[in-house]
Amino acid sequence: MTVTETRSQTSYLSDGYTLRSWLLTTDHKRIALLYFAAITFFFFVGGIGATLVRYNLLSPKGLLGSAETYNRLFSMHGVVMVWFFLVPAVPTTLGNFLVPLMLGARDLAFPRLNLLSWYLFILAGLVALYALIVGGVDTGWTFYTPLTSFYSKGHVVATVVAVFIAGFSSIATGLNFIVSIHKLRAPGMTWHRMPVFLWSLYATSVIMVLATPVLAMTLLLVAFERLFRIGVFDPAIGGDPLLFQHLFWFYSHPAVYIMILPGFGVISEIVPAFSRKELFGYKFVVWASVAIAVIGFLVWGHHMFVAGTSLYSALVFSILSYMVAVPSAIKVFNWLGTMHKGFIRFDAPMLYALGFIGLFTMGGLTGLFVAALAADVHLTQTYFVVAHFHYVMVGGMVSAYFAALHFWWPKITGRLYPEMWGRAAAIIIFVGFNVTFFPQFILGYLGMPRRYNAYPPEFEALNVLSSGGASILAIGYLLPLGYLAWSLFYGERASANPWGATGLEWTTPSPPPTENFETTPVVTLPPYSYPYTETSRDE
Amino acid sequence: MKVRTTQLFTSYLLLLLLLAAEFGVARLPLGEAARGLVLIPALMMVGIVAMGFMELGKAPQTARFFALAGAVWLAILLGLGCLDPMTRVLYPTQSTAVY
Amino acid sequence: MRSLLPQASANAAEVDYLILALLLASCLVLALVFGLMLVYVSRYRADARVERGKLAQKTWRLEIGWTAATFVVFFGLFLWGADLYVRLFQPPRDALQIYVVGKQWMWKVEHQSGQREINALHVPTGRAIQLVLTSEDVIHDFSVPAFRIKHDVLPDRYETLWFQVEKAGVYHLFCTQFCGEGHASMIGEIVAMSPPEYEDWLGQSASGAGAHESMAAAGEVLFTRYGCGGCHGEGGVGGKQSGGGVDAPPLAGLYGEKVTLDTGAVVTADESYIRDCIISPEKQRVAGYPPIMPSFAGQLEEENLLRVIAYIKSLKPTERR
Amino acid sequence: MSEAVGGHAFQYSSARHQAESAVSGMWLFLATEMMFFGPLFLAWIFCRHADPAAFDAGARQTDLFIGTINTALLITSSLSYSFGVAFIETGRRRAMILCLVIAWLLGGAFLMLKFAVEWPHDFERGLFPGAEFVFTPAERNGAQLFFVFYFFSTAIHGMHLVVGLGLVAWIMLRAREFTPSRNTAVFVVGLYWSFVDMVWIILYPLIYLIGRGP
Repeated sequence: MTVTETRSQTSYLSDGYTLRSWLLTTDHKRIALLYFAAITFFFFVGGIGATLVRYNLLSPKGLLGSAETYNRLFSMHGVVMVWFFLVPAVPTTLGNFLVPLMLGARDLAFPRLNLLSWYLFILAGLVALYALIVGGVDTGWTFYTPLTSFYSKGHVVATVVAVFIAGFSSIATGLNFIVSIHKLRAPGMTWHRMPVFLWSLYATSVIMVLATPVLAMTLLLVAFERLFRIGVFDPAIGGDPLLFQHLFWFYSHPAVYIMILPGFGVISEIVPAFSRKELFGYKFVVWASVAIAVIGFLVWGHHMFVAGTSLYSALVFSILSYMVAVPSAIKVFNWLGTMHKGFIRFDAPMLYALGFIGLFTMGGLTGLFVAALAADVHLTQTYFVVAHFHYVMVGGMVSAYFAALHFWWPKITGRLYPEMWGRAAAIIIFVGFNVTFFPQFILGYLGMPRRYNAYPPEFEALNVLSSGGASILAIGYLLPLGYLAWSLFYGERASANPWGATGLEWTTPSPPPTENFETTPVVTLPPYSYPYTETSRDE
Repeated sequence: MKVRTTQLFTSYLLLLLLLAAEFGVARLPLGEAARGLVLIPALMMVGIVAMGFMELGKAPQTARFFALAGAVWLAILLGLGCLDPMTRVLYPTQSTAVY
Repeated sequence: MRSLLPQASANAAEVDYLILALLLASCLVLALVFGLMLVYVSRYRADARVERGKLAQKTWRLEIGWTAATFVVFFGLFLWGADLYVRLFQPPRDALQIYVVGKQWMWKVEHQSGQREINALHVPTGRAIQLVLTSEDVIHDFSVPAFRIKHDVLPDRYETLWFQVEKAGVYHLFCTQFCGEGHASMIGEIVAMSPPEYEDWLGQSASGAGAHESMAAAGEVLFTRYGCGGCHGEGGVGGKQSGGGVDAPPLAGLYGEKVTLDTGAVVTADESYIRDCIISPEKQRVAGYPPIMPSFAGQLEEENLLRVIAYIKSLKPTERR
Repeated sequence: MSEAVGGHAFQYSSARHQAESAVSGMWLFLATEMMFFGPLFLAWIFCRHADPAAFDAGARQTDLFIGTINTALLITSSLSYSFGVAFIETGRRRAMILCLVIAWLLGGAFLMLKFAVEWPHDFERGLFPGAEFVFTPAERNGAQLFFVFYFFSTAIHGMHLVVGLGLVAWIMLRAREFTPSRNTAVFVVGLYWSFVDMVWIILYPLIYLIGRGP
């Protein structure tokens, strides 16, 4: 094995300080940081949208006054959060940083493709911002036809083009991960010795690669229909608007798993690390991820139980939706099993992880309500659904993102963040989140529809409560921005392995050198071989 | 090189034959249900291109795995996607109500 | 003061039971997850000197166990939800039909006897009601939380939705499919009244200002105006039967009958079928008749289409073959 | 930049390792391309199902002659490219270039026939959905759906072909770099080139054959 020793000692952060050395880098770690910058920006853009939405709903009449403004706000919130934060968040930042490190590789399989995917993402972001600045879009993030293709007054084509480009960025990332995981595993790193984080990114990438193209073509068809005033979704000529919904959800339901699967991976790393114990049921956790990725493709029709699809299709999609919930349940039980008889510590990453398990379980369980056909008829398209997917997406995925960020922060930056602030933020986010979204379950059950800028007065109290919670949540999300930025300059220097965790990424210095490892590591142990299990293992 | 030449020309010949067959089948006076038969030669042609020209059989195992995944997922999209329009019926009331 | 969410329809209670069951199951699981989490977190703190004992070696039994348990529970829930849903799909035979057209951003309702309402729907209690829904523009959704029902309303297509109100009262009607700027104002109310009161209401609206003719009568006017009788015969008796020179199928008694198409397929002549025949006659042609019917696409607006259909439905067969 | 160490990029252990990864990567990309065309096929099924008779009436108006010639052109082009790959593997660079030129020209001929002959002819005959659309009111709707499908899918396929022409041209420009042991790029571009051919092999019956009748 040829090894170049020349640059292996310098940290990737000090390997060149020019703008060029960043913008033309093919180092996966630097690209990850480029993504961090972009994604943090979009998180706060989407967050501003959310804040204004909650502000409007403080009063039954709508404090913003104009329905059109409100519609454009929640559409922007949805588009930005889904395609510019939730989908790329973990894979492009932590994934890009960690996949080669965890594999024991020097870089991803296609480093230039990786850089290209960042540029595509930025281009998509600029187009989206352009669409936003010239007036935004008023269709919701779901772009349902014929509203989007014929009736919308917003900037549909620009928005659709932005999502289209972002899609190709995500395809490039997914393709890179899959090929890297197949081809660049270090000697001894068999499939069943791979950390769960890699497995879950593999499953995520499968979805990115196979579902995103469908969305891309569907959006092209919508753009065509909008530009030429005729298309395959046009009911006036016998086209079927439900075809659009089928195609849209063929992507957008699996996309939910794009968002949550990396979260599962993160939690499966953190829980063993802070329980000082092997992950319970490793193979079950791994294959549950793969099962979710595959079965996740078979359930999209459950978004259309009241849309006018056939009875048979509703029945088939309902039972398949229950099937996909089984592997998620398996995971939750396995995390609990990992904590059993562990040596549990409560550092900030673990607190976020515990928050994730609780919130995700609630999100998952409420998913059962909307998978049950007759209950879905009542609950769908109300705030119940809004609460359900925010529990999974925000409560689950964003908590996991923060957990991961804290866990690998010392590795990425070489600095420690202030622990007390980290714990405080984790608790504030958990509380704020529940106060914001729990009332929405009740609102939904009572019948409050989604996407209303004004609502009947009897829903006021719960809406005010929800908006109050949102302000706590906003503080919770701003805190890490502050103390993490602070730690970049004043944080204590981190050692190579501050948590005493297993995994190849902890065997290299913090921050890692440009070429990751001085010599290619050789893997001899299964993952999560914490001392506890080694001593008590009697095999 | 010789083996490859034979292989390529065989594939090419087969492709042209299938194209002719496809053309012929389309001209047969078939009922509505049988119209889809035309796709059988087309799918065979795709297979021949994959094996003959793109050397999928000799490709790395990973590559074959990816190609298979693409085909399976396309089948999921088309299969489950058809389920709804093919089985969609409205349930009318059986008789007009009396007012 | 109306309660927040009354159980006003026959199936509301059933849906609530299902939701309650789901809620109970969820609470149990939540209690288990949070309970275990709290217990482990306090018992197995890193500094806790608790006897931990040996670790379980064979974990697959546990894994299989909880996987199987989840499967069984989920399958039960699926069956329960599906059974109720299937019943929601099939209206009783004697349902009273009312026609609803959604447009940006209002609901237009027309009763059989011709009364029209906007953003309101008066219905009798104790009687199955079937709504025939269509839209003039985008996709809307007819949702009545108090009845635990909703269904999307699509353009150029008929969807149906049925319910039976048990309690008289006034209930919210929402559009729950985002339909553009005025989405939140596309709301209305369902007024459920006892049958005698409903009769009164029908009478009052009929005698009030702008007295309405019944939908069928209005349809008859359109039938004549668009020259339908020229081929299908006055009263829709059929081209040949009326002595006309044109061979067009009879329409009287058509509704609800099985029709054999020229493709050999047999379909039931429901509202959707009749609508298709008027808009795109080529699509489902009756066997044995020449393809001469012109398309009326773009000539009849949705409400008028519904009136013509109501008229065709009202025609009684003159002779039984 | 990922500098080359001993003929392969630094994250790979050997040139063969890198080549395998590149071929696998291309196949994975082709899998995404399959899914990219998926919605078109599903749209075809939905649209045809909505009104088969009128959809067929649309299909009958297509130019079967040009369509068939074009299919043959693409198959031949794919064959020629594959010969190019076989030649470089045995070190015959000149022969490879010749094959690639033929493949490129055949692809170009397809584009010419499709977009400079067939499309204008279609437009003249009023086949583009719009005010001038030629069909009778009864067939109008379904035929419009057909021609939306026709123009859209041939345009998307055409764009893929244009990209393909660009890639083949790029390979020809770099022809001097390739040797019997170093030709992954030639092979990988060939995969894409043949894939574009495959898509057409499926589109051809969907557009020209099914519903045409005797």
